[in-house]
Amino acid sequence: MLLITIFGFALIFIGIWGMLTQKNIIKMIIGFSIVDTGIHLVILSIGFRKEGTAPIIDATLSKAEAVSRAIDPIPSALVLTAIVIGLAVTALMLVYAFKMYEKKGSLQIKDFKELKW
Amino acid sequence: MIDFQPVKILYALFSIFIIFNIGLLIQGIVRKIGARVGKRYGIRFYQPYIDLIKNYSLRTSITHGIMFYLGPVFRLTGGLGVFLFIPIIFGSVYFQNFSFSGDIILVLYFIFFGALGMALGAGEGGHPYSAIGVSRGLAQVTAAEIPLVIAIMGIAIQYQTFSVSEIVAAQQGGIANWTMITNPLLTILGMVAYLGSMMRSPFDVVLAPQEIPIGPPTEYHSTFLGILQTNRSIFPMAKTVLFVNIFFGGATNWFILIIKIFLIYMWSVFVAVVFPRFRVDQSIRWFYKYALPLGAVVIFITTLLF
Amino acid sequence: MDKKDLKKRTVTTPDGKKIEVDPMKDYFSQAKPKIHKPGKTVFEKFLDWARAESLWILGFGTGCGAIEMRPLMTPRFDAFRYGIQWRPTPRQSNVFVIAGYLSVKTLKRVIRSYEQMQGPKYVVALGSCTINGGMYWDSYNTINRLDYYLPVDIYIAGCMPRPESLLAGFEELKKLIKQGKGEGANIYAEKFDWYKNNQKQIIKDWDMPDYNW
Amino acid sequence: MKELIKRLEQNFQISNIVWQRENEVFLTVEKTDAVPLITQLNHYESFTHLVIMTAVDWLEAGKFQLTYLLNNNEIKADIGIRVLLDREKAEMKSIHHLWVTAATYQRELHEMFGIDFPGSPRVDEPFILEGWQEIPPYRRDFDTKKYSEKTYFPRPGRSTNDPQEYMKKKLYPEESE
Amino acid sequence: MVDPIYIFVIVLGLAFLLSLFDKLSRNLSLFLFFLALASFVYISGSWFISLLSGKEELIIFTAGFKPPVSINLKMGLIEAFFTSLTNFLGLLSAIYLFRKFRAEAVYSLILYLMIIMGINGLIMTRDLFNLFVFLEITSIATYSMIGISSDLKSLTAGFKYMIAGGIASVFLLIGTIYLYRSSGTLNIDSMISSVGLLTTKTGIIALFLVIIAIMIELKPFPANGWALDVYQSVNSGVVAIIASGISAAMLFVLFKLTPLMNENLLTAVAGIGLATFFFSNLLALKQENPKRLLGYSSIGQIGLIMTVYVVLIKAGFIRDSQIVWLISGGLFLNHFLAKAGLFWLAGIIKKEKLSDWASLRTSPILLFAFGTFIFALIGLPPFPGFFAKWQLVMTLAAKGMIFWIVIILLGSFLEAIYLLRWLGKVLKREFQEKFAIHFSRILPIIIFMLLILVLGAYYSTLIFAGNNLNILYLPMLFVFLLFILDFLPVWIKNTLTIAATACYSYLIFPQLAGYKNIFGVIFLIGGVLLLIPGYIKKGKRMGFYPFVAMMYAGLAGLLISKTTLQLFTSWEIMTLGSYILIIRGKKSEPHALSYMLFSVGGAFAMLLGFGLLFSVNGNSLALDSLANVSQAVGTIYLLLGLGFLTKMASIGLHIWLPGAHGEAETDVSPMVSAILLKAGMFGMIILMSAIHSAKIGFVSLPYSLGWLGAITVFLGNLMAIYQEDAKRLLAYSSVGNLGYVLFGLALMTHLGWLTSITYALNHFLFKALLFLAIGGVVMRVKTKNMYEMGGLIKKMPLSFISVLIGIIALSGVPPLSGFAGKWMIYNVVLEKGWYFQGLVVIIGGLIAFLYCFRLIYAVFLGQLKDNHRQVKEAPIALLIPQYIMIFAIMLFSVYPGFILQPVGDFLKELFPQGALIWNEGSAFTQFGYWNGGLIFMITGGIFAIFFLLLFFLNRKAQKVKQFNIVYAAERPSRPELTHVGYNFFAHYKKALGSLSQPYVTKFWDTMSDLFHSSGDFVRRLYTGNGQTYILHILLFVLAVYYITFGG
Repeated sequence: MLLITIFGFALIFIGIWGMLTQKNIIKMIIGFSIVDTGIHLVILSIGFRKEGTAPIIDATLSKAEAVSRAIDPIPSALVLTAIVIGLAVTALMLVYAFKMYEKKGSLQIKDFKELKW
Repeated sequence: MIDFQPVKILYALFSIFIIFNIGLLIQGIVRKIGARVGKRYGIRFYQPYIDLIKNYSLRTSITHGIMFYLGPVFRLTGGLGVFLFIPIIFGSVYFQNFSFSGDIILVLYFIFFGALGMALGAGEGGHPYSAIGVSRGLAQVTAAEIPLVIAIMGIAIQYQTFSVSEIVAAQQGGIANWTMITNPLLTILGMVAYLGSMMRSPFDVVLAPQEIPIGPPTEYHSTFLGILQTNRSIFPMAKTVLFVNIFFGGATNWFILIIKIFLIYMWSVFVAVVFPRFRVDQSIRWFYKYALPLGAVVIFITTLLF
Repeated sequence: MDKKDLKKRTVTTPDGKKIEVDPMKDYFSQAKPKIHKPGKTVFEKFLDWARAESLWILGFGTGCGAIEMRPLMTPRFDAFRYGIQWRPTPRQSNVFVIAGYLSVKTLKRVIRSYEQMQGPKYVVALGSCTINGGMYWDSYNTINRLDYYLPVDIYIAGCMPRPESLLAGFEELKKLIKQGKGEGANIYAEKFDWYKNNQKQIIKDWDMPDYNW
Repeated sequence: MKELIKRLEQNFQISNIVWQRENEVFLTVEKTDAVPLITQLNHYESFTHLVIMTAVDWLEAGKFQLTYLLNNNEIKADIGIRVLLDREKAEMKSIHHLWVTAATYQRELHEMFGIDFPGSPRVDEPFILEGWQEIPPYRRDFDTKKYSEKTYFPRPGRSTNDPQEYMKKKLYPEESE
Repeated sequence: MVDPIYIFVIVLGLAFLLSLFDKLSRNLSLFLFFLALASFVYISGSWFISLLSGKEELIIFTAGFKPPVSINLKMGLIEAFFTSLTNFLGLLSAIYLFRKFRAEAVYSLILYLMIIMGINGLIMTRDLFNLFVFLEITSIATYSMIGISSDLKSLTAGFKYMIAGGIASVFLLIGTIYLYRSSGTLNIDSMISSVGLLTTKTGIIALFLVIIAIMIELKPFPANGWALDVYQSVNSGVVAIIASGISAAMLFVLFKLTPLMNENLLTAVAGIGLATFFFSNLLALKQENPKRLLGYSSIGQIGLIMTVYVVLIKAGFIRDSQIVWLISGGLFLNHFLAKAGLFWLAGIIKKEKLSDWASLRTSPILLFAFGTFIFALIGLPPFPGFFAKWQLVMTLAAKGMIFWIVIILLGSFLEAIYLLRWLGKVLKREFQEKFAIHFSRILPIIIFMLLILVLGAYYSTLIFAGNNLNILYLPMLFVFLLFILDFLPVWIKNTLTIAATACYSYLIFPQLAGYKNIFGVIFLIGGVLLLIPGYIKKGKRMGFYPFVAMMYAGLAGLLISKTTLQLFTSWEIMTLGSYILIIRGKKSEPHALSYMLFSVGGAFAMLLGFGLLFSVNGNSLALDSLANVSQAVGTIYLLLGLGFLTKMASIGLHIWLPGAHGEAETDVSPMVSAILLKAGMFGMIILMSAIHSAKIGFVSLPYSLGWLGAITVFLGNLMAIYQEDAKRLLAYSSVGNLGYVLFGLALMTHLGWLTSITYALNHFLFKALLFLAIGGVVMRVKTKNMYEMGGLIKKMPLSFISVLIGIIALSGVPPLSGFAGKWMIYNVVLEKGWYFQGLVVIIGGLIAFLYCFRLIYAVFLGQLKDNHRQVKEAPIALLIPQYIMIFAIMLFSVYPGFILQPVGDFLKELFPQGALIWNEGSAFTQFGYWNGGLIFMITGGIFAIFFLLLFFLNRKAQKVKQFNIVYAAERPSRPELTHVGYNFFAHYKKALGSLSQPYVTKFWDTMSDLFHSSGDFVRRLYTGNGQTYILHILLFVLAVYYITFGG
């Protein structure tokens, strides 16, 4: 599924672009989420098979057919894990943003430069 | 060469006696000559003897401490030592002194023995002028030794030996064999070094009687001064004998030796009356700037020739 | 030369101890001069001859008479031929030529220099000023009689004496020495208290040890 | 030069102007005016050289006359400034800040006349009289002969002659009778 | 044997249970927490031990399937080792954080367990996606752990960390999925076996992305600004885990993936590592914050380990062969232990400036630990880093990879600069407040310190395998003993050390032959002599004796070493000991630093030289092989020469010496000057006896060394005359004297060597004598400036005699022993024909008179100062060795043949031509002759006669005091105004003008400035803005991609 792959990559680039250009921490986190989503799409597109069927071996899908007909189940499984992890990371980032705002009263990334050199 | 017998001490004492008298007389005569050149009558030629006796005969003296004693002793030991390590008369059994105990390098370094000791004694005096004098003196001596060292190096290259006796032996057989003729540049260098070591103008800022009342020995008097004066009559003679030996063919008897000593000594006198005094940094720089390059040239030429 | 340098002072040693330094005692010898009796032998005569023939003058121009000493070195007078020469330091000189008037301030320096010379030593006083004050006889600051303060061997009168008279004076001095009469140093030691008394009487701010070795 | 004096007169009270020569003049000023005047001469009129600083004891008038002699090398002129001080507790402002050498003059004046210059360097230290205990010797009420006779062991037998009389007697004995 | 899967089980179980139990009691939850951690250690440790003893490795399958379908974990030997290490670290760090855990919410316990579990997982997993999961578990737990803190700085740092980690995981995920697409599996082992499938473009890029993601986690330069912030701000216990634990795990991940990488990728990884190593250390130069400094150092070390490992593989070594294990394992362990320890220390000190760490001195044990970690990081023996570095250089050199060695050594040198500067500050700076010490915080540090020492010992046995080295270990054992006995008073320790040194010399003297005997005398007997002054010290003198013993151990080791390894180890041990001795001086900090930097630099040059030697000589470590080098002769000799000359302080490399020797303590100065310098000479002798006709280009090495020696004599002596500080004067004089020695050696003739070796002995005698005597004076008058002294002859006559004898011997005036050297120099110059060099040497020798006089005059003669009027003579413990040395000098003066003959006999083996001919006490060369005894008698005779005469004539002389001098009719006012001492030879300076300028110092200053300012310039890269860091990472990835695959 080339289209989805391309779409996924486009999202990744948009996300990274957002992370690089947006000065607001919240917006950067949003950028990160977009990247995450893009990746998930890419992963899914890898395992996808046009007109394939769910990889559940039962009466409709025999073991022998599975290789040729079923979509690859592993990427789907991976995506599940990745989504969970992405969720955790995004949540954590937001917590950080919250705490940083509490401390400094600002959400501008360039205001947090105490540590350098 | 190592044949030390007690009788040699007697010979040595005899030659010390002779050189001591030569030294005093030459001092007197040179001053007399200097006076006559200036249309003065001048001192009596035996005046140095009287001065010496007078200084030994003074009744009182003071001492600043043990090194104050040792200073003149070091000085005279240095002077006598230099003399004693040089063979005096070529071919004579009697006047070889103790030259069998070391070669020309021993002589070269023994020159410092007195200088260092004198400096210590003067330092013990606690007089600032002594210290200034010593500072100048040592600085100038080390600079003036440069041409001397180079000259001795050149001599050694030329004759392939450090032994004074052998150097003299190589120069026997007529004036044409003297270093003066065979290696004139080297001799010039040597004579420059001679000027530097004689404490005469232009290199006499060490003493500077009007500025730092005669420098290092400013506190010395009476017997101490007597010993220093004794050294003044032996030490320059010893150095002159060394120059006679290495540049001017040595001497086969006392008469020739005295003539040569006198002539060489007069060289420093001539220069002294012509040139005014250098400041000490000027004289150091003079030795580094002129004598050192000259020395390099001499060494170069000597290695080419011999 | 500040006077306060002579006062006692407290200094801290490297170990942090406080010690007192008394410059007068600690830095200057307090010894008195001793009498050195001349021998009575022929040898002493010989030594006296040598001393007479080798007069080393301290080059200290105390007064205007110093100007008359200079010509002695020139070819015209040439004092060197008599065994006379000048030395730059008192330690090495035997003859102190007091060349004319002495103010109190100079006298102090003269005494110090005289005492630093080694015996036998001789004093030659030039000019009327040293004899009776000369033209400064009523000055508030010039001494009148040198022999109250130092043992004078020879006076040479005149105001000023010419170099010729100086030479004559030195010849007289030589005679005295050869006769064994040049014992000024011993006289000074013998009558030390008297001399000191006189000196201290006019040098009001006496700031040196009794004898400057 | 005349204009200079006029200029000075505008600012200072100058009492007695004595013209020694065309280019040498002595002015007498008040004690308070002296130092400002000298300062002006030094700073603005190029009198850069302090030739001498000396004093005269007018015993009868009860005054010391202090004279500063200044020289201007550009116009080759000298100005003497005279100041009269009371003899009792004589005191004057120091000018060592203008010329370092003035300190030495002032030290000498302090020693010889007893004029005080507060603030002048080393002014209290003895200059040529070490250990002097009498009144300053240049004061005219100091009897130097008496002091000398008392102090310096005069040699007896000394006779004094007036040089004029003495030489007359010696060279022309017949006329002197 | 417990299945390692239980580690995960325990954590997952406890994660829920802990918060429940915490409701019951905090102590209970803490107990469970530590129990869990201990059980991890037990599980991994027991696996490690059993695997070591040959048990088969374990593959753990999950979910009942076999790979590649399921995830599998592996517990092999290496995995067991790594998990044991990290679990142990986890346990210790938890102990370290005990107080924090007790105070904070229970979540931090859980998060901590999660981190440890993640690390375990990272190490054990064999599945790529699982790797990602474990990475994220570790990371998220770490982020949260950081986020618990309410400190703004750590929050900021944590956020930057998250962003960077997030981007890394993006790459990892994309890479993983495409790898899966290319190879059809997520199992690493399957991928390795089907590595051919990865040659497609997609496969390569996917692999690249995975690798680059892991690289980013390893903080490569310049994409590592976020990591530095984390290191700087986050709690030390946690940072220890991040820097040592997580880094270890990531390194292991990289290690797992290496079989997948092709040549290009390997090169890229090695290059990145190398750049990281070099630049981190360069950038750290100007760093003032200790934790950030440690951060730079950590990043650098990780880079180094990465490079080394990959380079070794590139060089064709099997991945887990013993040599790779030895080298990268050694470096890794070194870093792992030391860095964790240092971060823990940072948490105890809690100071933001390096110089504030001086308060560490209040706790000797922590100070010792600090020193241990610093020296371990620099790579000095006896720490694992040293042996690993040695083996690395040898191995790489054998493979001809010189470029890598050079950069690695350069980077290590930069690292040494800032670490040593830090150590210097800790040892010397003032400090205000103490810090609180808690047992729980110290325990982990001490354990790691002990561990690193034990590992050092273990590594030494590995590297030294095959050599019988009991005699080398003996002194180190004694050093260790002294460390333990350091609480005893000085006199006991001093006596012990003297006894031990004496016994040891008795042990090894039979093994020495030829010139080594002379050095034995200098190093050991001299050592015993110079220990005697130690009795002047009161109290305990902590930290002195172990290092003295270490220095002597090193020196003794030099004497008996037969291989380059032994030589180098001894050399470094000596350097380490002497560094601590030197830095003990009051104002020694900068001088000790420059001493050590020159030493380290020199040692690295030597190391490279030995490496080359090893490679060209058929992998032989024997020292004798130095004599028959087949290729790269010039380079090898030059490098070794550079190393030895540094210790010998030849001109150009001398600037450390004056300060180091001048500022050292009274009894240390003679040790380092009279003894330690000879170590350099010893090295030069070894080198020069190997060189007979080596040529570099068209300039022969000995010829240039000859000129170097000559100029050293001249300039060293010239600079000595301008010194105001008595000890510095002596120090510069040592520079000049060692120039003589070098000149003599460079002559490569019998007489030249004879001159050199006897001069060395002589120099030992008179320089020790002078330093002791002057040291005694300095001790009494408490100043080193000569113009502040004066007239001390009246107060310290015995010291005066010492100095008098010393300077006469030094200046070479007959009749004392120094003249022998001068006489031989003339003869040998004439013999060799090196007239011009000879002249420079001789003129330099003349200048020596100036400072000799100044030394004795300004100190002992002239005017005694007010405050020195009650000074006492130097203590007897200082005088005894002085008079022993005077006796030796006299003996040598009267019987010069006593030393000259045996040394000459030995030298005949090397140089049969041109030996001295002896005849009844006279020595003859082809040019001249000389009889020391006779000269002594004659001079002594004349001297005695005149002295008695003068004494008799002046028996009645009046003794006067110091102001009774002729002062132009005035009197002196104060002694300090009457003593001419300051700028004594001003006219000489004026006369020589530009020759007296300190060009060398300027040169090195400029070099140092260059490095520091470039480091300072480059580090502006780290702006502190999180967004910039993202940009760094992206650019880094792009750049690496283009460099690796050529666009």
